[in-house]
Amino acid sequence: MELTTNDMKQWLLTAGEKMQDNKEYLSELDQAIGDGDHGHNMARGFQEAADGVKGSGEEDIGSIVKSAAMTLISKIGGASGPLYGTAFLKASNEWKDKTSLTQNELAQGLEAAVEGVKTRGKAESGGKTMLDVWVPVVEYVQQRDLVPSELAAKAKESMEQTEGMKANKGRASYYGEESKTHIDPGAYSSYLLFEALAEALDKEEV
Amino acid sequence: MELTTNDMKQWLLTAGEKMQDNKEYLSELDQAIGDGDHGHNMARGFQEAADGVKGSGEEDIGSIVKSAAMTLISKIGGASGPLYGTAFLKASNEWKDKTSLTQNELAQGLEAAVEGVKTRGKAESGGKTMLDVWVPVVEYVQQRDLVPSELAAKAKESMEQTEGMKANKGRASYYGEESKTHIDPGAYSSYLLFEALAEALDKEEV
Amino acid sequence: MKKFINNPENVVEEMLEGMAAAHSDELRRLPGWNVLVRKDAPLPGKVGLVSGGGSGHEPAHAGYIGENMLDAAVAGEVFTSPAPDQILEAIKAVDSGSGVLLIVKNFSGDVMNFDMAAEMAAAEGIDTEQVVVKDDMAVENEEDRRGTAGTVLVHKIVGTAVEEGLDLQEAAELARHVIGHTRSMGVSLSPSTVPASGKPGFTLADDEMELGTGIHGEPGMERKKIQPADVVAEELLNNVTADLDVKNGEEVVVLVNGQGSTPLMELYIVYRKAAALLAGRNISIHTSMVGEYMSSLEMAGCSITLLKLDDTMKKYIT
Amino acid sequence: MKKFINNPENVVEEMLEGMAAAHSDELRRLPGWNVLVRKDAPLPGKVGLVSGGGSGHEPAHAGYIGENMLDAAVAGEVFTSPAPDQILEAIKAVDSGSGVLLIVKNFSGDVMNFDMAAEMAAAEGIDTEQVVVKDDMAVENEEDRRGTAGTVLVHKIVGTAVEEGLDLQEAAELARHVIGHTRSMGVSLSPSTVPASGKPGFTLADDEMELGTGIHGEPGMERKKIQPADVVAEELLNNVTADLDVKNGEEVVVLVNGQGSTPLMELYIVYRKAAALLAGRNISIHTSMVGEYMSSLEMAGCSITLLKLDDTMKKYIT
Ligand SMILES: Nc1ncnc2c1ncn2[C@@H]1O[C@H](COP(=O)(O)OP(=O)(O)O)[C@@H](O)[C@H]1O
Ligand SMILES: Nc1ncnc2c1ncn2[C@@H]1O[C@H](COP(=O)(O)OP(=O)(O)O)[C@@H](O)[C@H]1O
Ligand SMILES: [Mg+2]
Ligand SMILES: [Mg+2]
Ligand SMILES: [Mg+2]
Ligand SMILES: [Mg+2]
Repeated sequence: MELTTNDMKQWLLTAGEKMQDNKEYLSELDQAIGDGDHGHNMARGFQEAADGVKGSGEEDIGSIVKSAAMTLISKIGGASGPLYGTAFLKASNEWKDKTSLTQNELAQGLEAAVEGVKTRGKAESGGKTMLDVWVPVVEYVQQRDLVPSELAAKAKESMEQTEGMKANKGRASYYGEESKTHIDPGAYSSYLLFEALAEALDKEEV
Repeated sequence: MELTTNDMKQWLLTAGEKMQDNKEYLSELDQAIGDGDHGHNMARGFQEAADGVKGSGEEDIGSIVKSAAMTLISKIGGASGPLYGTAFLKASNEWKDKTSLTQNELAQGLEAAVEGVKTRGKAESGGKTMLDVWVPVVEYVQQRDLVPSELAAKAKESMEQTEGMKANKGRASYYGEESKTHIDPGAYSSYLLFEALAEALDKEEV
Repeated sequence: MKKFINNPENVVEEMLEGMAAAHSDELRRLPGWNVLVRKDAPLPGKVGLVSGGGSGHEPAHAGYIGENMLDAAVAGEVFTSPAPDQILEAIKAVDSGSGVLLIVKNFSGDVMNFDMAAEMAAAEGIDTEQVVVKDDMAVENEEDRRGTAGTVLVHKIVGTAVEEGLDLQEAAELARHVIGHTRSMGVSLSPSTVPASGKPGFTLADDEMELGTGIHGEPGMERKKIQPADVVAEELLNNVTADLDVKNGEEVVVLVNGQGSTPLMELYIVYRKAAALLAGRNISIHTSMVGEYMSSLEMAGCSITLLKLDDTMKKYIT
Repeated sequence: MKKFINNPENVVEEMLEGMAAAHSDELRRLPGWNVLVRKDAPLPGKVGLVSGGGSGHEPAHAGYIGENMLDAAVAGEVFTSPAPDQILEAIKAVDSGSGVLLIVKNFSGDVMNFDMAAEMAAAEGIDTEQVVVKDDMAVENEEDRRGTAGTVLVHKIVGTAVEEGLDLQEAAELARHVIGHTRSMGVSLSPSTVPASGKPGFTLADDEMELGTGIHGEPGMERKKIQPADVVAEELLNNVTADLDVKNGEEVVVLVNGQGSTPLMELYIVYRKAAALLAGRNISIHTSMVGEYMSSLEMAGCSITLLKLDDTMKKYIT
């Protein structure tokens, strides 16, 4: 596989659309075990990031992702803002000056992103957070030949598995056992993000 | 007719019972075109006045009524407190040192009471207030040979006629035309008061 | 009815005990009376200031006891005027020989009870003057206008003035001057429930608001579909500026009052529009007050009060 | 949803415009940012104090800007932590070279955003210290305890201390000392509705109360039938005194906080019982605060905060 500057833009644009389309659902998920703003936070942040992409020129992947990261940091707010922002910021460091990524380079960026999220959130996987999508997805990208549909399936499956987990981080942790009967909103938005990546890569292969 | 010290006590005791028994209804009337406290105000005030009567010794009518007036003034509150209080206070002046009242003396006291209410409330009859019971009842006592059942009927009929009047005094005045479909709460409590007087006089005749 | 109370009959007593305990540095309760008094009252040579009324409007009036404000507040039952003997005790407690000014909201019960108290005080040789606040524009007939949040401005201005030495007549005159220049208008979204009755004072549909509701839930001028904050603010403001005849270049005090359960956030949104409209008409804002100054238990709603200033009043606004 | 707003997306912007307009004597808004700053900040030689968090808790935090309190407040969306760039602007605006103390309520979003802002400030050469308020006893695990009304006591005490010359390290240490001695516990009767979602944050039956609800409606410890005020006060107070281990002869600050639509009357009834219980245990009350200090929009409910005082803190309570 190869991920070009254009694909990267497409990823962010598609992610923006998906967050917008799923705004109400994400907030509903967050209403159940949080404060009901996750969809609004994500839609607001990714919309602005997508707008930034639209207005950007012929830049390298690193700078596109870095400016998206800064937008996410300043526009999402709440817990997910610093987390998604840090993820993209860490990845952008790995992708500096590149105009195309190999699968290996993609994996390196995503790995850095996961580390960033873990440090920022003082969390590990298994705590019913976005990490429970990020960690298995990144492992998949590191270890397998990337097939977009498989990537999306991995993200979906991981997201679904957060139902049944007990939250120990973020607002959902206050719900204790009750949190188990719900999907984690951040896991769902991360699934949307990786589905958008799969679609961006899929287009390329057509 | 003759109204003895004992009858006067009986009047106040019976009035206390009636206010207590009709507390919720009076407040409901007041809820419709006022603030819903008239029953509570009246029950609180007349209960205390009745308690005072129970604890009183062999006093003259003037002092019994005066001390009831002071209790009403301090315990009813709202608009009806000063009005009922002033009424009884003015009457007590007329009944000073008396241990029994002729119909004429009763009428003089009630007349003074009505004047007191008018002055205190800056009101006349026809304004959908307690005066629309007091004025016709007092006229009856002044002009006819008092028959207890007729007295009660006069009070009842006058009370009922406040439905259909438009309020121009007190809280009910804010309701404008809407006030027309309701009985005035103060008129109802005054009807109860005169019904109690009728019963006190009736007992005597038995 | 969901309330933190013990017994509906004891709410006023227990509230007063709470207030007296919480603010023992500033005030004291007259034993046996529903009267809170400034700790150092009576102040020699100073006219005493007494206000009061039904409870349920907290912080009015006990919250306004203090320097440059009231000397005493008399608390009636919830939404029910206090009785004359209570008011008389307040008068006696704050009179230093310079007389006492009674600041009364225009409800027939309050006016009559304060009248009687004034008569009783006269019988005991205490001079009083009574001023009746009638700021609520929702009532057409001027004489019947209710007293609402504007009362707090009377407390503040006259409170400062008597501290600076005005005598009883001058204080009453100033108070009437302030009252003549103060107008309020409110809008409600939901009713309050008096503990003793346990039932909401009125009902509004889910999408309805009522213009001009009184502070005890008395009916207002009009019910209509709820409007955006800016439209509400403009309607309230237009009414009060028109009635006060505030003109280009004049100066005002603006008070946006919360009725109980309306968040401060919304009050500031309403204030924002009111301030912008005033600026657009070149009316300058001397002082702004935003918050719950005259509440109605947990009623949802707000009101705008405007005081048209002149030099007589300005020198007493601190 | 019955609210005085224009557009749910603009509530924070419009509230801030309202606040800046209403209080232009005391504060100013950083143009383009959701940050309100003390008018005379930065104060030479003084450590800057910055707090903030989601909006909807007014008067927290902008209402605490002023002498002996905060230098700046950062406002996030309703119930949503503000972003690091906003916080960074606040830090830059109040730093006089003496560094800036960040007072943060313990919610993962707030902590992370303030962390990032502190890192950004460090990159620009500004010293910061961050203290995290964890007063809400409803959460078992101490590390996860939320920040609630106790935050206001940190503002007050540390605000006074830095005005008297404490440096950044000393201020942070004092703040942590105050936090270590502060506990709160709340009880809710009805939810609030965030304008953007339009739906109540939770539901309670007509006769139910929830112990320990968070200031954004996070679930508490227990739901049960609503109890008389005295029982509620006793339960809240027993919890906080036990956890603080307040003993006979010690001194405390008591804060009875209203969550939004609970009338002041009820708060005083709750305070009354709390004060009586403390008196009965020979614990003396140094300062009492009763009112809406940390609200949750129009949530009905209240909380009791206790601060166990010692000499270190007492000298900064004015
Ligand atoms: N410490 C953490 N580490 C990783 N992810 C977290 C952490 N805290 C929260 N999250 C994620 O953030 C999501 C909630 O985001 P959001 O609702 O936007 O923020 P907030 O909780 O401040 O309202 C959760 O569903 C979870 O996936
Ligand atoms: N000015 C007045 N003159 C005569 N009666 C009045 C006047 N104002 C009020 N009332 C009477 O008082 C009654 C209301 O009393 P109440 O509910 O106890 O007081 P409030 O109106 O202060 O709540 C009315 O129904 C009316 O009969
Ligand atoms: Mg959330
Ligand atoms: Mg009434
Ligand atoms: Mg009444
Ligand atoms: Mg949030």
